[in-house]
Amino acid sequence: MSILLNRNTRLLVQGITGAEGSNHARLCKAFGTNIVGGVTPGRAGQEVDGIPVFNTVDQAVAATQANASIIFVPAPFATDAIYEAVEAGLKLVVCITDGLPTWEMVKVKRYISGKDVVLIGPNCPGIISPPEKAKAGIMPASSFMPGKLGLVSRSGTLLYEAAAQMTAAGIGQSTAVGIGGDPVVGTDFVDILKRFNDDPDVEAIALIGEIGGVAEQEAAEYVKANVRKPMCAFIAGASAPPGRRMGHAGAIISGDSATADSKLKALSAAGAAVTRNPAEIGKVMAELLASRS
Amino acid sequence: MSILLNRNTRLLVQGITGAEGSNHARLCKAFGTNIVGGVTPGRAGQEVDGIPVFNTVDQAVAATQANASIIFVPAPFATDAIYEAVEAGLKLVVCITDGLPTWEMVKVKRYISGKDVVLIGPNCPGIISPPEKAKAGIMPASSFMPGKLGLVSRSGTLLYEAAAQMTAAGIGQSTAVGIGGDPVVGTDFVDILKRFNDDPDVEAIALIGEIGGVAEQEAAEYVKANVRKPMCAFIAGASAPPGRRMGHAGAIISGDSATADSKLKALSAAGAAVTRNPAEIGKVMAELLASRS
Amino acid sequence: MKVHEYQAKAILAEFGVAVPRSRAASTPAEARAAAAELGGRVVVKAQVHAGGRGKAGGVKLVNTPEEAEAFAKGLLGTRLVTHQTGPEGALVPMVLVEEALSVARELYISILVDSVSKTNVIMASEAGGMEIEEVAAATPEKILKEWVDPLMGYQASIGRALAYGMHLDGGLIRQAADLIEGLYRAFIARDCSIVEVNPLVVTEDGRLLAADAKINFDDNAMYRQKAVAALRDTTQEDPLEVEATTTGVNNYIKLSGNIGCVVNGAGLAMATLDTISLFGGAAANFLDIGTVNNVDRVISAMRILTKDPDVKAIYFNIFGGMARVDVIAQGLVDSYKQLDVKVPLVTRLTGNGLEEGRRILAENGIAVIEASDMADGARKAVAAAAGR
Amino acid sequence: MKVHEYQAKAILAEFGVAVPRSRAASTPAEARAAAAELGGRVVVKAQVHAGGRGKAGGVKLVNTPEEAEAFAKGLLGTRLVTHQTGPEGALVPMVLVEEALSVARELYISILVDSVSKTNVIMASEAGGMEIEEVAAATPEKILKEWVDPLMGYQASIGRALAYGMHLDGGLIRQAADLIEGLYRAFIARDCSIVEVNPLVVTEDGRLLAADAKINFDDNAMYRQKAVAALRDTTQEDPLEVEATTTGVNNYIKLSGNIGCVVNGAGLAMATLDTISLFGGAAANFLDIGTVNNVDRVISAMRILTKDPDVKAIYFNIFGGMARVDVIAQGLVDSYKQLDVKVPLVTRLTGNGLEEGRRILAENGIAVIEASDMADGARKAVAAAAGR
Repeated sequence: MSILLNRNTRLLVQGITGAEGSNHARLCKAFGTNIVGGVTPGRAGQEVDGIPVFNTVDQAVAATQANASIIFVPAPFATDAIYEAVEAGLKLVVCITDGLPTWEMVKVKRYISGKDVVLIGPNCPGIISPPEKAKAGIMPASSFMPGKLGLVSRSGTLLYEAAAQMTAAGIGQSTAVGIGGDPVVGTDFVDILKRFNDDPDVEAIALIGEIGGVAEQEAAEYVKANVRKPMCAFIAGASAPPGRRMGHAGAIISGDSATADSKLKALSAAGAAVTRNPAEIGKVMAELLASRS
Repeated sequence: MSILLNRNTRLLVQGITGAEGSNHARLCKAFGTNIVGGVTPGRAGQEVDGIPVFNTVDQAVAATQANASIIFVPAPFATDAIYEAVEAGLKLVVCITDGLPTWEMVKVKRYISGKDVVLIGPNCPGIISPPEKAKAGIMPASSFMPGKLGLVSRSGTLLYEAAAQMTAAGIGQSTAVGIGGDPVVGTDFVDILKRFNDDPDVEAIALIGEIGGVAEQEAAEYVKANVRKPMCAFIAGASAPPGRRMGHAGAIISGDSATADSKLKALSAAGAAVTRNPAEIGKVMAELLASRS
Repeated sequence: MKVHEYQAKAILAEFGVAVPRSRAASTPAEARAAAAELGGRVVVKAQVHAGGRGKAGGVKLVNTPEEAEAFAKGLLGTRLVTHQTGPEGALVPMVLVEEALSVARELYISILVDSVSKTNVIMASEAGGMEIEEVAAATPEKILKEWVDPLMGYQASIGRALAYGMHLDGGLIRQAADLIEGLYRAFIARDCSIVEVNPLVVTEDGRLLAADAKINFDDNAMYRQKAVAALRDTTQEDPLEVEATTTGVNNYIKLSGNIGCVVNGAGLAMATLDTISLFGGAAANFLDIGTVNNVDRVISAMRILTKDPDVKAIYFNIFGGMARVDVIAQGLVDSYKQLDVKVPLVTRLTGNGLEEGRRILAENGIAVIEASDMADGARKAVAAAAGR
Repeated sequence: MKVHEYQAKAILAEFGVAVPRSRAASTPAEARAAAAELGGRVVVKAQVHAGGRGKAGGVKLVNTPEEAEAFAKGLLGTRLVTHQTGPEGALVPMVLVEEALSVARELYISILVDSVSKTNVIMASEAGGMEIEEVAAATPEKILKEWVDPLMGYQASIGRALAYGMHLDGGLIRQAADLIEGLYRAFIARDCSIVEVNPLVVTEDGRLLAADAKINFDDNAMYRQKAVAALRDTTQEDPLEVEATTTGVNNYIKLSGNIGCVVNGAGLAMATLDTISLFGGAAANFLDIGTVNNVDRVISAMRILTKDPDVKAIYFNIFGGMARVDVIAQGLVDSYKQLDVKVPLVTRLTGNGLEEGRRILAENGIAVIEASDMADGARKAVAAAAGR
């Protein structure tokens, strides 16, 4: 019913005693997520919303058999937090923190290569699986509803936006993943698309991309070769002037292939229904599903 | 008829214009090895014994379709030579050079992990496959003869010694590999034993170990679980005083498990015929084979 | 973050990169003295954060210290207009006075993160002196690429491969390898996002020198690059963008339209601009207000927008997530108290804190044009900016 | 390569590791001055390249500068015999005068390469002050291990895990994490093969200090560690071993038997010792002559063996590979010309260059006891050394 995250996931919250960490630990827990512990050095023995706090990820894993974590620590400490989670053997690490230097992520990407771990983010909203009542993320749960759509986005708020439109159109979601807007992220579109494509419970896929980089072109190649499920796509930044950085460091148009236009064309050629209007993502998906049924 | 190296291997010699490089390029070629090129920066266009020299491994590969290399460059340049060979896509890299700092090999070992390349060495005599008339190494070819024995050793001269004894006893070799005596080497006993075990042309195995480290214990575990071919073993250093470094940095006895005695016991328990007399390695193997036939 | 050429060269020189002898000058007299020290025959280069200086008249080869002084006098304190600056041009606060080189060949080297391999790539080309984008379009085979494994770091074979690939030989191989290693060490040690040397010059007397140098830095790493951060020259930036960064509104970019936008999330902000464009409008700015934890950042954003004379309507598109709608609403209320907001305000609010946010706006009598979704908001913002 | 405690502490301090206040002294007067400067109550420690100094009387807590001077006077220039030195003891060239610590707890930290994972491992234990091998044998659960990925390098969580694992708390966590990071940085930057702090002391006033420190360096890395290599103290080594390294015979170790061995290859050299032992003999040394490119190294090896009064017979076991038998033979011929070789010579020669080597020996009339294989050689060497 979901990828990466489900009702059996045993989630840790790294940085649980911080403002964001404690707030979202509560929200994730309220959604139904099986949060088994939190980590903040020096705070072992405390509780946050009934969740026990540990000094180290190792100690938390030993006490709770956690197998996943979500990270809220400040950027200068995020690399270490990821390292600690991976070394402790967690299989899913979601790094919400934004502002990591690119060089840190170049190293982290190389570091996790070949390891049995999935890193989502950094600078991402995380993952939500409405049917599983599981959320390792900061997305407003009210925009989502259970269903069979696989939704993936580089942008956080566009993920919510697209989900809300889907939900409004009656299209529930199996899993929604925000992979993060940085130039180097732990998991790329293709990794998520593969999982959606291989999951028989996912019946349709929506992809929300951005200008900059080549992740959408790589996604289009994969889709063209592999995906036969109904799919729609939107790319943000069609109106952005070239060469300026639009918040996400990845979104600098540095060549033809990085433009919204070329990305949309690639995805369209791969068989996805594409739209240039971010307010109509849900509508496009609904029409696509209606035409198929 | 062999592992790692055969008559189709297209070998480069990195550092071919140096004294050792040119000497052994000639000897390997004379043995029958298919040496397609050499690399020394600044020497492109020259020839060594008819072998064309290139400035970079990339250029050599482009011109010769080389798929393996043997490295003779001085220790301060060996890490770079290995990197250059691996990045150029070579599948077998044999580093003869000794004297690499351990930290360099810690990095290199991590670097090649997961890559489709086999690194033999450093500080090793290389590989020889008598039936294939192929040699990527510095061993005296006269000590070897074609046959069905798989021979592996940490020490170089003990490899020759063991091979000469086998040859004298009429036991030819399929492939002989010197994995190198440093604490961290590219390929360990277990990697080679697996290949010998999986090769139907290998009918018997001889292992020559040393005090220090745990490579022989790991080998014993693998042998116990997997190897049913006749096997003999010798461990050098039984008479070494504890705590002193005997040439090979790996050969420091740092605990019970690193002694010759514990290694011999482990290999014996795993089913190998063991001897404490390095002059009788060939004899022990011959007796073992005789008892089996 | 960008720095001037003279600063980039100083950084590279720290890492052993060979650069021409030069002196930065902030007055014509300093330029004359520098030229005299360098032997009279020098190149004087306007220091601005933009390319295209040569064609714009910002670079000149002179033969005497007096000529250097005269040329510097004509540049310093003026605004230089290049194809990269826009019509307003860029202030010239300094000139770089540099030894004149006898150029035998012009090459190109740059280092950046490859978006495909996600690791650092060093690009080199024999076609130096022109924009690398043009080389890539016309003769892509002339661009050499070598990737650097982040674990192993720079290896000498990388520089050799590029040096031989550019058809250098003799002592230039070693010079090139050393220079490239220095560039790479600087790239890592200073958290650069791009290091570009164009042209990399081979002189008639066999020297290899970084004749021009451009460095951009990774903004995310400035917390650990205090010395680099101190090199920031705000004269080279839009004043509103400077105000934005100094008041915590980190993702503000001035654009050429008339609808001031405040959005949370970079992707949604881009999409908001796209929607405005779809309805025939144009945004006055990109502004990702990010995760709003207090009202001050909303006020700062509103202050910037009210200072921008181009702004004829303001459009808040907020999807409450980590940022909460009620905090945004309170910020708007306080903004109306503190600032003289004269233009209409269109709001599209949804997500976490929506009900409370609506209540706050209503109770405080803030007149907003409410939008039901982001298309509706864009349509209404375009209409409001047009006075309809 | 080893260094003295005072040198190890100086290196660690460079990397921010907290060490007690101390001064090294090479004369009793310096020791008194140092004690006075440190407040009178100090520990005076003999500086030798061996453990077990405390039990051997090489360490003393004194209360006055005069006591420090007196204790130093009794140590400096003498030979200290510990369980690690052998009966000849080790010369004490310096003492370390160090502030006396009020010790609350004794911990243990070391860094080395793990032979299983082939990466660096940091070991820590609450059972400081005793040999880690004893702790490993008695209470292995008290040894904590954290591995460091060579790509990512040291991460703060590693130090925290060890600090919490040793049941530190409060400000000691941060002190421990900083100290461990400093140790690791020194380990990498100085190419150490082991860094060991034992004991790592928690003082009554809440400080964490490396009260003792031992560093061994990777000999293979000394080409890039000139400053470290300069710290070598040859007074702490066997004179024949010193001569060996200074004459290019890098792998010579003095042993307690009477058969001088020259072998090419470390493995074959060990096996040669094993064979001698099997036949009831004992080697006077381990000597791997390595790859012989010229005869000088053979002469150097022979010179060392002829200087060793324990040597009653010499056994050359050479398997020509990269080393050639003919070069070895020529070296032997030259040795007999230059040196006064009084003991019998047993040779087992085979491999590359054998025929030529035999010819050289025969033509020059070198009287050798030839052996047919390595067992035969060992048997003959044992007999020759016994005068049989």
